[in-house]
Amino acid sequence: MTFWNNPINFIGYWLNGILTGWHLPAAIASILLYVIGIIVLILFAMTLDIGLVWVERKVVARFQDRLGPNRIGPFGLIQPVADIIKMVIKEDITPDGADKIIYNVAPVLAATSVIVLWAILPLASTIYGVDLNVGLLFIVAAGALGTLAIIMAGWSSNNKYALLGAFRMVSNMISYEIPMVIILLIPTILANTMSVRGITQAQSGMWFAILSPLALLIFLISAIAELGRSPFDLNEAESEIVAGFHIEYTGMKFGWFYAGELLHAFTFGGFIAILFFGGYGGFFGLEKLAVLTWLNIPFVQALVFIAKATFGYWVIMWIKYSVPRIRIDHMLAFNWKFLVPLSLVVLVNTATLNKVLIVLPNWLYVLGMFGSNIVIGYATIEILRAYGRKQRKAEKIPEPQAHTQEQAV
Amino acid sequence: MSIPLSWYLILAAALFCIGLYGVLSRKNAIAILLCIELMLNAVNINLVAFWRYQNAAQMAGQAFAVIVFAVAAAEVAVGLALIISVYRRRKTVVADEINLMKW
Amino acid sequence: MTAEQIIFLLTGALVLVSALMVVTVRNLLHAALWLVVALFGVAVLYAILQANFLAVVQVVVYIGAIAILFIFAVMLTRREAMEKGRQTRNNWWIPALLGLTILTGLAVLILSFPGVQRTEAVLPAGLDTVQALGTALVSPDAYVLPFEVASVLMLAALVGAVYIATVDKK
Amino acid sequence: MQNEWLYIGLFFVIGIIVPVVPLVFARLVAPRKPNPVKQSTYECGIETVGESWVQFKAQYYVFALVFLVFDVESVFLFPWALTLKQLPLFVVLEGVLFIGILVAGLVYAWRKGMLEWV
Repeated sequence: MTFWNNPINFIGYWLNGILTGWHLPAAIASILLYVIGIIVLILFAMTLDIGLVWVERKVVARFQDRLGPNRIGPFGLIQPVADIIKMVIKEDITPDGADKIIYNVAPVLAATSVIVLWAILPLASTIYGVDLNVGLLFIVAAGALGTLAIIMAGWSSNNKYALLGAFRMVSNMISYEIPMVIILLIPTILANTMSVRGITQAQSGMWFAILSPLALLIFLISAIAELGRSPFDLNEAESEIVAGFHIEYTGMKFGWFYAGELLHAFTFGGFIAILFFGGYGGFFGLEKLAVLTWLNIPFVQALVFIAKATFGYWVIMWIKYSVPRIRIDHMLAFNWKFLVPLSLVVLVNTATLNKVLIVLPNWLYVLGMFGSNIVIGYATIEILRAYGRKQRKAEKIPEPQAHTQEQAV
Repeated sequence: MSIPLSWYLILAAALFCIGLYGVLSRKNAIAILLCIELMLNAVNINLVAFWRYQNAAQMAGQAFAVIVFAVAAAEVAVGLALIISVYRRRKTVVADEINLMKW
Repeated sequence: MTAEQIIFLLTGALVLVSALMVVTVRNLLHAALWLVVALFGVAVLYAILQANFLAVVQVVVYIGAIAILFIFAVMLTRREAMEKGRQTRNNWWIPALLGLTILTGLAVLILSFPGVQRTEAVLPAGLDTVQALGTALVSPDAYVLPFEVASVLMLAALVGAVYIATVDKK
Repeated sequence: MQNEWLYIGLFFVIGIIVPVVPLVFARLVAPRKPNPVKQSTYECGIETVGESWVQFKAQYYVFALVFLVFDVESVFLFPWALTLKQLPLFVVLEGVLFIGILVAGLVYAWRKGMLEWV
């Protein structure tokens, strides 16, 4: 074992040697090692979070044809630090009639529910917190704590807008949790495990994004809704209820809601990478070639993972800044009447075909899985099209015409 | 591996009795449902503890606990729907005031 | 006393204290949140018992769904006046006495039961408890019938609850 | 106890401490000059009328109800999904039956108009 192929255990053994050299009992030494590892991991996540503030502001500026932060430091890189200093030294206002304990617990719980996700996030084959055999449900469980934090914040602020925002946000989050949980079953079936690391390893030959592209699409949509980002951001709809559940929060308490949301978005980018794009691995067997064995070095894997997660995060940002907000009735109808039935169809399809086609040669299996998803997707679009036609006929709206060249001119 | 089984059983019994006290003493119908959840959880602790201390390869205890989850969810869904329905008509959720069928 | 026992005692105390808060606090929303704490403590107990699946399902189902439903119901039926007065019946001491009696009786029974000194069974190495649970739930000679009946039960609950809500709308 | 849950527990505790530290620090350095106007409820500058307790649509509750049923059922499918590889095709049919019953509930709620936001 060298530093390069197993850095965590290498450092762990080294530190363990030092600690036991001080005549600490073995149990206390190992707990101390856990604590050190956790603190390093969380501080890494927090540093990343600070970076994300800059990335988010810079990217939204580019989407809106602005420059974004550019005064403090080169390219405005020091801006997030200035933001944090500002938030820490701001006066912390607690509104009258607020339920003080719940009001103060809510932002901490919101941040914690995101931070704990990093416990199961595998950064590389040998760099991960813990390999839980119920990892996927752990993601959902952490999301449940986040929902609770939002309802606590909305209720305790003693503000109509906050309560309304919390109600909207919670009904949004719980509705979209259903397609998400159903879609999480698909990597479970394909990899035959719920462990996040096992799912990554199962994709070393073939990404699940290819075996089930529809699942990826549904997961992306429900992840965005779960994050409460635009187009599903009616929980904070500035034009209607000002900022939703965190309207009364100031200073660092608001900061934790904001930082939690950014880190949550990035973490979900990471989970999209893990569940559908092979996480730190998934090189289609290329890493076995002699010239490419460096892909197995943990630090390279971690970089690959961060790159994939950043791509997922970028897609989420891209959608956030390009699509307008959806009305709540449309949003709920879209979920219950479209996403839930579709995800159930995809689930049944995957469960059956995975059992039937597994006897075939590998390329036929992949082709069958991919093809069935395409067929389902096409059928869905056709059904929607027929339904739209029927609706237009009922309401006597003319059929939309494709613009020809002459009309455009 | 050093927690005696009795600790779990005593804890579950205490939780059950607290829930029982709540069910019998609270006025609000929603609070009564909350206390029923406590009692169901006490049962589940017992089931899982027996699973762990009997024969861990035999999943009976966990399977029972899963069924209890389903029962708890069904009970909450119907119970709260009834309470809200009653509240809309009679503007009360106090169990003593819902006495239409009392004689 | 081992570390495990200390963790168990702390969790047990947390569960019991928050359960007592559930049955005694006046504000119903606080009661619901204390219930969340108690349920989280129970999830920790499941984790100590190595029932991984149940530990996360406890959080997902109880905290993520049932507690949210309770909080919604509390918010829909709340009236200021209801939280002013006593939240318990006048003869609250009868249930308290009953509870204490039952607890004493159960404790005596439990401590006289010969099996309580049993130590934890060994988990067979390499046994994935979630997979084993799945096999138990779908094998025809195990619990496939309860599994399917549970789904019918949920269907009945959904239909019943939806029916109550729709009848009310008219 | 397994080490993995010990790790998660420690992670949870430290995950609580990390957000608390800046809040405590902010409490020490930030000014505290409360006054009634500053602490009043913010509603875009308009005086607050009545308590924050406005009547909510019961529809929020109905969606939570449908969610509860679906959440419990879909969580139960996870153990089933883990057995597909080892057990015969028959098991897939059991799961499909389970999902079919779930869909019946969805169809009922749909037909009853409970999925409409009115």
